[in-house]
Amino acid sequence: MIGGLTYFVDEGWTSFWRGRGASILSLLTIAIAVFVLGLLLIVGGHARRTIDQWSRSAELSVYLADGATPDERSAVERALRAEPAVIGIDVVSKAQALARFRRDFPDLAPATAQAPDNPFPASFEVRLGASSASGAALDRLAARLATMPGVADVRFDRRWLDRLVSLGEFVRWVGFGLTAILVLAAALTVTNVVRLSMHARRDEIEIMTLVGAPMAFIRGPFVCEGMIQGGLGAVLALGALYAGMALAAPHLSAMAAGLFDLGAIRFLSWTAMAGLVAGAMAVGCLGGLVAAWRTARPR
Amino acid sequence: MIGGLTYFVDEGWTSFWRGRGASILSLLTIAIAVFVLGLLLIVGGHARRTIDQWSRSAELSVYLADGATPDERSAVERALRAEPAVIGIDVVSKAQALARFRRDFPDLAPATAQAPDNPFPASFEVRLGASSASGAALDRLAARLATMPGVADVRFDRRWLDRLVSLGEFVRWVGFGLTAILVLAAALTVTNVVRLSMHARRDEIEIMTLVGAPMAFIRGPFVCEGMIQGGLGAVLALGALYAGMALAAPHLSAMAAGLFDLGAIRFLSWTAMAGLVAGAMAVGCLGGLVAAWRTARPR
Amino acid sequence: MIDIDGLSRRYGGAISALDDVTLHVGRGEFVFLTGPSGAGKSTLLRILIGQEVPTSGRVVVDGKDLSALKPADIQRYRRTVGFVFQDFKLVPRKTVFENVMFALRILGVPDVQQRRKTFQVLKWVGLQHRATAYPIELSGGEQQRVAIARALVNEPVLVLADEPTGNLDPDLAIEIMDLFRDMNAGGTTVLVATHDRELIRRVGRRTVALDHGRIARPA
Amino acid sequence: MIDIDGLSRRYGGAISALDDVTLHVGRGEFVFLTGPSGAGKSTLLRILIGQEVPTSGRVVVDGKDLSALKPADIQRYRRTVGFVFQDFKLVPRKTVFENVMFALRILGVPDVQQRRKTFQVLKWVGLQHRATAYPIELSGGEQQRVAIARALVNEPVLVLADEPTGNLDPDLAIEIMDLFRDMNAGGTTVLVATHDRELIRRVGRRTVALDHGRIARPA
Ligand SMILES: Nc1ncnc2c1ncn2[C@@H]1O[C@H](COP(=O)(O)OP(=O)(O)OP(=O)(O)O)[C@@H](O)[C@H]1O
Ligand SMILES: Nc1ncnc2c1ncn2[C@@H]1O[C@H](COP(=O)(O)OP(=O)(O)OP(=O)(O)O)[C@@H](O)[C@H]1O
Ligand SMILES: [Mg+2]
Ligand SMILES: [Mg+2]
Repeated sequence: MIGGLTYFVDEGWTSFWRGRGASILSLLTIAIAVFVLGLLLIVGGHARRTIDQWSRSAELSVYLADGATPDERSAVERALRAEPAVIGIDVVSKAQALARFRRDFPDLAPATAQAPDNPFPASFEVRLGASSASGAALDRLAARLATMPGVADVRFDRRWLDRLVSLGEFVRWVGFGLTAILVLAAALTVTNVVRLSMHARRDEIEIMTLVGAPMAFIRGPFVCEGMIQGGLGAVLALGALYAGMALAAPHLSAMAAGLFDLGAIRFLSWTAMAGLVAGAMAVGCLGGLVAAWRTARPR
Repeated sequence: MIGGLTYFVDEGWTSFWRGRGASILSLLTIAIAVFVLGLLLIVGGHARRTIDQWSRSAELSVYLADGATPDERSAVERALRAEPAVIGIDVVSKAQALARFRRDFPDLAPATAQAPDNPFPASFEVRLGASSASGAALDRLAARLATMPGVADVRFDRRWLDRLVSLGEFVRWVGFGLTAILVLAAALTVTNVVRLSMHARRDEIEIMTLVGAPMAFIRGPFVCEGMIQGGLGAVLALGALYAGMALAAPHLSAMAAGLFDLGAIRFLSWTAMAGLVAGAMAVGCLGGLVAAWRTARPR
Repeated sequence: MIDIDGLSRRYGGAISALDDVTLHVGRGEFVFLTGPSGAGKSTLLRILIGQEVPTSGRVVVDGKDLSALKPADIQRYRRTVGFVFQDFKLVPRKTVFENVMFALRILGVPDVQQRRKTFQVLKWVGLQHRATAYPIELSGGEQQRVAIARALVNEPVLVLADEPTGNLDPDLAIEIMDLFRDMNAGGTTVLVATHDRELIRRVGRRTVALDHGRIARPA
Repeated sequence: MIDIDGLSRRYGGAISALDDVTLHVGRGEFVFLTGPSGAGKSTLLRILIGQEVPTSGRVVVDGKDLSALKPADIQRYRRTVGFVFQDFKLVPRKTVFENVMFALRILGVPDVQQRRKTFQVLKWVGLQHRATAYPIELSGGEQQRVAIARALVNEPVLVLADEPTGNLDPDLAIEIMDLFRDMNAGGTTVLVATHDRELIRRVGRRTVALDHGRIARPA
């Protein structure tokens, strides 16, 4: 078995190397698929992170009744902290709210001074992180908060939040769809390329068959060749992607400066890279298998 | 020449048809490239339109001084209408502003009644459409408006607007980049596939060369075959894309319901489709040319 | 060794390459198969290694009914037969040495023996100096000799040769026939299809003539 | 017609397929080229259609110095030569009829004449009934005859045939030689590489023998 494996790898490599010209082409085709896939993963990752960041600035305000007791206040605060979508809470007292109003509407400041009481309620200003469930969950949270003792009113800017959440969802779906299509495309392309290269070598396969070589002897090297092409193609693509990103990064950063707050542009994680290489090899292997099974038959 | 063309098309088609098995594979590869490209175009178009729509709800407010004359008011209005980014203007009188405040802050209503004058300014509320230039242009507009006689204050929500503009820009760039890479990928793939299929038939090419066929006679049919593959592949891809969209549309609409306001999901325009088919044929033709030139040499 | 009974092979409906052929070749025999171009010689040999299936009739080789063999068994059977193809069928991406050695490799012969034996057989056919060449770099006659070397290298129990001297000069043809005779003397059954009357005359063995798919001169 | 002067062809450095060959073939001559396997016959013929270039020496055919021809001129020159390849070189994806007609098509002969002439030549070689078959469906000898038909169909001024009867039975070989002789009688220069001493003896024309790339018996 070990001898057989060595034979397959040996023959696969020799065949790859002797047919360099055509092999490089198949390799390039796989590389392109992996490149596009990798790019998509990177862009998708950044897009999701950006949207998360933006939606983190979405706010929910809980206005407290003037007569709210400290117990009621802390019950509300506890309810807020229990909600996973809540990522930050600012406490605004009645005095702070008044000061803010005076700052925002200086013309009205005299009017508020005349008012018998401070008419502005104290509030919790809550920063929310987006998650796919948060739309409905927040609706529930808001409804629950509104009925809690000591709470005068609950407001939050659903409009932007919903948009961001749905944008995030949309990006995820589109990304998922595109990725699925690309993986399919890559698999089909590799199969096609391997089949074409087997087609180009069907004489060789026919000859080996007629001489009595066991089917595994004929197919094994082709499968190995597919894996070699897939693996090398993926490595090539990742290298090109890395180089391309390194070149494009300053430009992109300048474009996004201040707006996106992406931090450094991140390359694929090691696991993602390993996954892509392994996937490409698997696809190459599959291509080789399919091709070998369809082309190499005893009769 | 006409005879030559007929010969090329005839031979190209015959060769395509006799080699159906392998041809279908190349065709599929091209189809995949066109499919992904078309999908990207559709998604990109919708994304841009959505972002445009969202940013249409961005607002700029111009507060007027209480002593502003009708001439000053209309000067401001003219300045606003001259700005291409402005897509709608609502005029809010002092009385309307007061009524709105009373509605929003019922607790404060008595206080405003006590105030000697209506403290709220009249204003123009301006709806803005996003365009790549609008960020800087709007800054300039705001500055200019602020110095105009009769204007008390200018405010606009730069934060969201900027984000949307830059998001739009980003989507455009990423789309552009992905499209460029995909076109390159498609061209390379087609070239590879055509070269592989020529490689598979290098004997045939060698024989025709040795029998003394003019180079054009040998290369022409391959170029035609490439064009046929490209054209059929593109048509197939568009068909699949259309079918896929028709199937996915209800699902997508449900997902986006109310949020995106996409209207009906739109397929590619006829010009875009024609462009894709023509492009695929051009790529196929190019692939055939490159392949033919590199494989078919007199010696 | 070979029992052919009522064998017919039709292509489409019109073309009848073999028509009710009955032939017996005993173990250790040396038989020439002759006949004009298109008589069905190659078709008969192709059927004998399972490359083609009969339209009707029975073919038993070495006790095995070929039409009853499963794919893996056919491959195993082919490894016991040495076949010289009319169009050589050398693997273009393997060197001369690799082309010949391949026949030993698939038998699982130890590596060192593979090399020794391959080199020896290449010497028999006078091609040891071209071992590292690719088939395309060989003359027609040299390619033919590689094909012969590959057929003989694994010391098969049955050698089937289709026009093995068509590209060889008469002297070389006799030398190659001597090789076949040596193999035959060692117990190998040999069946050679050829046009070369001179060669048949000089080797002087049993001859079976085909014509239009029928046995013309049974022996 | 053919003037070869001091022609050498080396492969790598070690292998010398042709070594200082000087040969003159007059217009309308019929010459046999013979010699053992690997003597350089095919190499010489390949050089004569520009498939290979000499390492040194001069080759002039019909007044044209082959090494001075531009690619398009080589193609034009090849159209005036009929070549029978030792390995046939038929286009596998064209039928027998298309393979032969192709040689007329590239000359720009009107369509009707292409068909008439193709059919006629297929009849000469006895293959009119196989016109719609693909090369793979033919026997070795049939393929060889298609190759011969393609070489003769455009009535070339020069016919070069590399072992054109290696897969034919003696009777058919003589018939094919008669075709070549008829062409020759019409003014075509013919150069045939062959091992078949019997054939040479029966046709009885000038014979040039090569051995190890050198002319062994100049004539
Ligand atoms: N795949 C096929 N399809 C149709 N006809 C075929 C096929 N293979 C062979 N034939 C026909 O069967 C007949 C016998 O062919 P075969 O190759 O056995 O002849 P042969 O005796 O070997 O001739 P040669 O001496 O020319 O090699 C021929 O007429 C040939 O055209
Ligand atoms: N491309 C090549 N590379 C290396 N050596 C070559 C090449 N082509 C031919 N040769 C060698 O040149 C010599 C002459 O070959 P050629 O084909 O001319 O012989 P030939 O006379 O036609 O023989 P045959 O009768 O066997 O066909 C042979 O030894 C061959 O191996
Ligand atoms: Mg035969
Ligand atoms: Mg030769």
